[in-house]
Amino acid sequence: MIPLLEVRGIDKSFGPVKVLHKVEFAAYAGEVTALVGDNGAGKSTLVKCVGGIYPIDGGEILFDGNPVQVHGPRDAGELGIEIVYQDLALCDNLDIVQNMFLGRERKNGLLLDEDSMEELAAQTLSSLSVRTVKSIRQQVSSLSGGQRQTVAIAKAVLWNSKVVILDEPTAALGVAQTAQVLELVRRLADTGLAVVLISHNMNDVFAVSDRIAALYLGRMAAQVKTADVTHAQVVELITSGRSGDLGLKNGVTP
Amino acid sequence: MIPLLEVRGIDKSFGPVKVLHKVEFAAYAGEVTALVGDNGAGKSTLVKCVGGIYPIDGGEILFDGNPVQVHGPRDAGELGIEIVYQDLALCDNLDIVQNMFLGRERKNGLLLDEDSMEELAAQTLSSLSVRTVKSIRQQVSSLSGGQRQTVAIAKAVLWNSKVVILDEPTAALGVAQTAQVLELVRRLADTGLAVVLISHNMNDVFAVSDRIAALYLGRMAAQVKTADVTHAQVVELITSGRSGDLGLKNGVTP
Amino acid sequence: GGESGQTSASTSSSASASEAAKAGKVGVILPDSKSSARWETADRKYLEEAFKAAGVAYDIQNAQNDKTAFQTIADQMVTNGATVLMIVNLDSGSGKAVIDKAKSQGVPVIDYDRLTLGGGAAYYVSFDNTKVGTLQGEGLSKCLTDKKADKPIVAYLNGSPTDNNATLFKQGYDGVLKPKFDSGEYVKGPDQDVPEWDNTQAGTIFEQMLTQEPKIAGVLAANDGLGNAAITVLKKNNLNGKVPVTGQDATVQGLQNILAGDQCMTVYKAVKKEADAAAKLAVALAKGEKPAASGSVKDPESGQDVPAELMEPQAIYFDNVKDVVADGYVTKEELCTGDFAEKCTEAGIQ
Amino acid sequence: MSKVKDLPGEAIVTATRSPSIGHSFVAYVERVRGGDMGALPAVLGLIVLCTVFAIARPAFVTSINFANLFTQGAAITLIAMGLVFVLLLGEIDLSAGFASGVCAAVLAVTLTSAGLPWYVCVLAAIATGVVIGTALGALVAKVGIPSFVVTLAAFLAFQGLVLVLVDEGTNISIRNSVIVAIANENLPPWLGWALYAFCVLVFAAVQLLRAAKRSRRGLTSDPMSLIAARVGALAVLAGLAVYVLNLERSRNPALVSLTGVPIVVPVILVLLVVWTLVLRRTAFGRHIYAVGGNTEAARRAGIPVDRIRISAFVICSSMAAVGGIVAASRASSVDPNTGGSSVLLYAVGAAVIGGTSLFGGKGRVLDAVLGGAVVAVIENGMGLMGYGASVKYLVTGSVLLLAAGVDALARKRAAAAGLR
Amino acid sequence: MSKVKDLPGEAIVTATRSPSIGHSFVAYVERVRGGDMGALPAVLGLIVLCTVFAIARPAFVTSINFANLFTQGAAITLIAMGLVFVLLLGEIDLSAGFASGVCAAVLAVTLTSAGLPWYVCVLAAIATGVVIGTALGALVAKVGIPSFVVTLAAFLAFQGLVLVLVDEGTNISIRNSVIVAIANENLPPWLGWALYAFCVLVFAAVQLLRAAKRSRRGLTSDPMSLIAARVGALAVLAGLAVYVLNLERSRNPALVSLTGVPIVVPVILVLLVVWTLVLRRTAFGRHIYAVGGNTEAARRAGIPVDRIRISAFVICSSMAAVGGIVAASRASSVDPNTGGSSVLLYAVGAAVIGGTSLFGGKGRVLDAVLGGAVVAVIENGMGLMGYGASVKYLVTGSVLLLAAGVDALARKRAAAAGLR
Ligand SMILES: Nc1ncnc2c1ncn2[C@@H]1O[C@H](COP(=O)(O)OP(=O)(O)OP(=O)(O)O)[C@@H](O)[C@H]1O
Ligand SMILES: Nc1ncnc2c1ncn2[C@@H]1O[C@H](COP(=O)(O)OP(=O)(O)OP(=O)(O)O)[C@@H](O)[C@H]1O
Ligand SMILES: [Mg+2]
Ligand SMILES: [Mg+2]
Repeated sequence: MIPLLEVRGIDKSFGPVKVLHKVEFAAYAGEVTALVGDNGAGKSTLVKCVGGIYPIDGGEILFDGNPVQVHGPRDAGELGIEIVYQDLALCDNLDIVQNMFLGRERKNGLLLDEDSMEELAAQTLSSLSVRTVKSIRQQVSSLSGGQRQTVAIAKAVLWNSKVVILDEPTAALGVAQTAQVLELVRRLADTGLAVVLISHNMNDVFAVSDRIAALYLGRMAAQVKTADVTHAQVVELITSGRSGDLGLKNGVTP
Repeated sequence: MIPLLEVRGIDKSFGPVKVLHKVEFAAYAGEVTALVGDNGAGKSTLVKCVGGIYPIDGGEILFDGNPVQVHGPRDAGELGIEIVYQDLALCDNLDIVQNMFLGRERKNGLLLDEDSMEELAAQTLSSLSVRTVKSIRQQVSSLSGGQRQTVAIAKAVLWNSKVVILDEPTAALGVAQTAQVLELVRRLADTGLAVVLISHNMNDVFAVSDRIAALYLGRMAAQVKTADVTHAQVVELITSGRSGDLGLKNGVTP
Repeated sequence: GGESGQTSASTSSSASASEAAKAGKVGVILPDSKSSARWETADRKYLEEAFKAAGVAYDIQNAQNDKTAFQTIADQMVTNGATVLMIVNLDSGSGKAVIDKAKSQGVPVIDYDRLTLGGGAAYYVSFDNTKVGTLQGEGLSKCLTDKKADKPIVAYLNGSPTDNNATLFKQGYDGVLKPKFDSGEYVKGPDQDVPEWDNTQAGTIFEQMLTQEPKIAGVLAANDGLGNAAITVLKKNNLNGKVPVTGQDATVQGLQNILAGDQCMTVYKAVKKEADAAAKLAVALAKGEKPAASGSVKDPESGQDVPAELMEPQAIYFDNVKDVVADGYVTKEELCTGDFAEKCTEAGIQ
Repeated sequence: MSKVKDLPGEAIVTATRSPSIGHSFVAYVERVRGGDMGALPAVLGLIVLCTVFAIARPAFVTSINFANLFTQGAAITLIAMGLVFVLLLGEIDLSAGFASGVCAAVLAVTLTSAGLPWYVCVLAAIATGVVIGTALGALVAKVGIPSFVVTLAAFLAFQGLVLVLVDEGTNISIRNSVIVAIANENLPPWLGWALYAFCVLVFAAVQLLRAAKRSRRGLTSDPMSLIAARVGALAVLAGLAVYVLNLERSRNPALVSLTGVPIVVPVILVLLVVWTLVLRRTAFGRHIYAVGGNTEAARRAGIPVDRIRISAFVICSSMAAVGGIVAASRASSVDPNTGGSSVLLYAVGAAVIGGTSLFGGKGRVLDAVLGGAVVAVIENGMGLMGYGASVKYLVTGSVLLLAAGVDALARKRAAAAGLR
Repeated sequence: MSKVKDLPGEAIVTATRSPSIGHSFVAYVERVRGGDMGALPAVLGLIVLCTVFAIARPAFVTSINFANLFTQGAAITLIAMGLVFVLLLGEIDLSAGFASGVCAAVLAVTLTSAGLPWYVCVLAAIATGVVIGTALGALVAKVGIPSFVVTLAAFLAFQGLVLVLVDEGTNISIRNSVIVAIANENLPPWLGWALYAFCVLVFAAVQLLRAAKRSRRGLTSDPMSLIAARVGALAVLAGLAVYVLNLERSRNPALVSLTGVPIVVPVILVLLVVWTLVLRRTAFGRHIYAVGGNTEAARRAGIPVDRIRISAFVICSSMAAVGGIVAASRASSVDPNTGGSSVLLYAVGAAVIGGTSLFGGKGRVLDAVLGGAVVAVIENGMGLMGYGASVKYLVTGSVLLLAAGVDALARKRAAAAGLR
């Protein structure tokens, strides 16, 4: 089975600081791949490289087995990759509907079709258990932390994409909303999408993921089937980069 | 026992939207009080009212039993209230040390005492298990989500304050860092501080808190001892505002 | 203008340093290009012609009404080897600073068109600016008499409040008109300055004057541009030709307005004469001579006599527009376009 | 990719349908009290200014002065309308004033020296604006020079260009009757009324259709009574304006009749409507707000940020060209000061007074018109007061501060309530 | 409250001690390649400009021209230095130019009409600046009017004020020899050398002491070799400058001798050092950056945001006053145009070219000096070229664009690497 999204040997430095070292990673259609790692391990950087936010210094990105060039978010979008970034990237001066359809507005001839956008946005949001939003015409700047996160997630799942990457989507969410998002993640994978979930919550990771990839100080420590590992093993991989015969073989210096 | 920090009957509206309805809340010295509630329940708004970020529309704030006026963050600081806000409020254009000492720089005569600040910042950060920060002279804009959160927490615990309020401090943290922060929270309370912890993670809440206060749609549903309630009861309070004879008695409309 | 500037620059750079020092080199600083068209279109041209004819290297620059730039240009000219400076000062203070600095380097300075008060320039060549104002005042009263106006309300549209020349012009026309106001022959109407001689603002200012005082019967506009702004507003109210307007500089626009009967008069300053006189002095100085001037002017501030060449401005009405053309200051082709051909014939322009 | 997935779930968020007018009014008052003022402060400022001037100078409230106001403020307003687009991105265009000068000079030269027909010249002027905007936008977006520096350089260069075009300081008279008419002539009264009727009808139709469509879809829509009130207000106010402008305002009606709506009024109106539509109802406009609000978020949403930037500069410079044409028409001549001196500052000031933020993401084209009105009223009123130059500067500055102060204090109250 | 708690834990973050000079150099190259350019682009732009002018006009590299450069650029640079403070907050001060005019006029009036001693007059001028800054700052911070509007109003009002002070269209000559000396006289050569020695010694001492103190505490410090290199570079460059300025540059040495460092140079240097210290090494400076970077965060950290805002405006207007004094000295007169025309735009341009952001939070006082040097070199060089009015505007604009373009392209490469 070829992975839908694969990165091979990706290097990324910020000035003198090398953040990613020859990272290998793959996500398969119909599966949820969890990407885990300590704070500052490079998870968000990897995702931003895939999304075309950062140019990569070396290595390649393959989509459906073919090498592709991702020079910007537009390219990623055209491939069918949707990403919820950790720093949510919403326009504070726009309202919820406007943010959700940003860059892909529905039109009626030349003008915007506000009504149908409003309808759709309301549907999507209510499917994510948002109960406290007063109006979907509210500006994003007035939303609570969790509400913002929900909008960002709703924005990403609104489209018929092939890969959905969620960078700590449930970090700010309440109990019910978290459950809803995890359910959504599973549902998306079941409809044949490749879903990548970044999370620090091991319970969530084990609850929904099919595979787990662990980054350690910018290096991919291991990518394994969730069924093959235990909770403790993964935590060990995250904190020390190895666990038994899994993980990085040689000692690594940060 | 009089609470160190108490709010009585606080009302807060944003324009036509009423967000807090006569909220009562108390935090005791030497205890960890968890503040829980659904997304958009009003937790962050309550904290911001206490911190002087938002003016309150009605009700009063008591410190050590005496009514106090909090007109701005300065007033809160002078009372000894330290807050880690959910929207972290760091200056992206300053480095870690500069952010940690912002507003309370150490001086050497007229000039800043950079060296001692650098030393202290390094100590505090290492006590919070931050291993991947390359240099504490790094600009905050280049930090990962979890690293930013750690800086914000370190900033708040650096000072000899009497009340520490943490708004979802572990949301973006890794496994080890989360453990470290929870331990710190416990340690702070044990040294006699009143600690308020906002979190969506019930495990964390039950692990460290002495009391739990549950907000439901802007109303305080219940404030109870952690020992007296179960996991499920708290979740019920959060999602429906009541659980058995706990919680809001009359039906409430949002 | 731009290209000739470059030519002059290349003249100066092609001449080797020692050669330039022997033959001398003249630096000319013009004040701006916006208060009046003359500096870039006329003065520059005539001065260049005169210097070329005399075979003297020269460098002509424009300070664009910026005092700092004015001084910088002076510094740079001396650095570049000028042995004579000819300046049209922007104000006496900075003019004096330039003269002092030049003197300390042994470079004589000619005050061109504007006297630097207390400056102690070697020569002064100019029109009499107060006289220009006097001609405008006399012109307006002549036109009002022609129109048989009875106790006409006269509005002033003065030049830039920051321009000392505007103050001098006003002194001139006030000298003629104030007695008439005092005697009750005329009535003094609105009196406003136009910042930076800006024609667009002048339009608004005059429109508001007319709104406030609808019976304005005469407009003393300080130059042709301001006059044209007033005429545009008058036209809108169908008052053009009925309310006399003055001007200055004998621009194509002003002369055309005179031919059309919308403007009463303008003041023509024979710039060529002034330029030629100044250039003659400068060339002589550059060759190390000590030329004599025909007259002198007393500097009111220092009390010293400055050797001077003074020119007379000329009032232009419909009848003597042809004098300006004859002088070559404007060409017939420029002036007699379209509808104006007929008027030109009528005014006797060949 | 751009097909939308059908997710389950009922529409919970679009709640209460069609509230009553009383309800709407209460909601509006609540909104204003809560700080969402919209145009209210600018309008209040205008009312205060007009009252003061009307008391000080009765001539201020004459019909001729009312007509003057429009022609006097037109050029600045038009330039400000274009500037709104650049300001929305958080950029600035210092060269807009002289760009209008360059375009006006192009108009004058093609008209006079080249002798081309007027419409060709107008097109040439606007094309010049487009070229200028493209160049500025490319330097900002592609090369990455801060817009302040790019447009400061352009400010200098265009000053030189105007001088070259008008031949180092001469004035070029514009004698073409069509061009001169733009800022100096009026519509015949019947046409004014016809236009009035057309505008009111179209406005009513659009409002009704929209409400109908929304309520058909089950979305909240404005109640009939509110729509009626809105249409009524427009009809009364615009009717009053047209009526006043159609009054005889000649000083000498026997000699010449002076009535009708100045031609610039429909010009401004059409541009206002067009640009408002573009900003509010097209994807392009949405993207302008997005880039101004959060460039990074816009980029991540796949919006071609560079192209949006360049377009905004093109719009700005083209509107500057239109402003330049109107200014040239009004002065019936072009000189090297056209678009110079305080034109730019007044235009940016107009946009900012209206409520446009210099930091981007916040502003409307209507702001430029309201702010332009404030600036025009100040200039107009000050002209009537007949102060000397120095006093005039001093008083104009103070009045400007006053007008902005009303606005600021109103918004400050809002910010205190925790809203921005 | 402000005592610090002792938390356990070893200092892990302050790693490698005292790297070697080779190491430091490699790190610097890495930093530059990575995009943290610092002053490099502005310096590069300067070098390019100087080379071009030197080739086009050999007179550019004479010692007299070098001395001229300083006096020509001084006023703009001083105003730009003050503007940096306001720009750091993300505000703007359009009135700085005319504020300098007002202060210069106060100087001239007190000096001439009132006949007070020069130091009283200088104090009066600076006090005027302080008052102006307080008023502007209060209107921005307390009333909440956008700084663009406040300072636009002040721009107008001050224009009027200058006119009132210098009496409508005349000008006031300044004949006081001390004041005139500031921008027109030079230090005696020996004093130049003495100052040079003092500066180099103090610089070396500060560098060494700091390194010693840090390494005593066990924090990373610069290696000795790097410090030696830095001190050496300063000694050589400054020595060269003093040497050239001490050369005889009179065209007529028999008539008058012209040597020495212009007096404005130490004035600028002292202010540069003082303000740099304030910005970099005091809590106040830190708070300015914080407010500019994230006002809300600064407010939450208990920083008195309003007071910081007002102080920045006070500094800006006071520096404008100093600039005005220098300008008055250079022109030996004050007229209603002092501080007018393009002074403000050039000053803001200088700050921005140097690398200060208009959005706040980013910039240094040194930026203003470097940018001021770029502006002065352009003006100086253009003066030597001898172009006509229009061509000069065009070329100046293009050269400005070029200088900024070097900078922009350099930074663009950095941004592409993912850094801002
Ligand atoms: N623009 C930047 N410039 C310099 N360093 C950066 C930049 N962005 C990220 N880094 C560094 O790269 C490392 C990886 O960051 P990244 O955001 O990818 O971590 P992460 O795995 O997502 O962590 P977290 O779980 O905390 O979100 C961090 O050490 C961070 O400091
Ligand atoms: N400035 C504002 N203007 C208008 N509404 C606001 C504003 N700030 C918050 N709200 C609204 O107030 C409600 C409570 O917000 P708050 O941030 O306190 O929630 P929270 O309990 O912290 O939620 P979360 O767990 O998601 O952080 C939300 O519905 C939010 O939309
Ligand atoms: Mg991350
Ligand atoms: Mg919250």
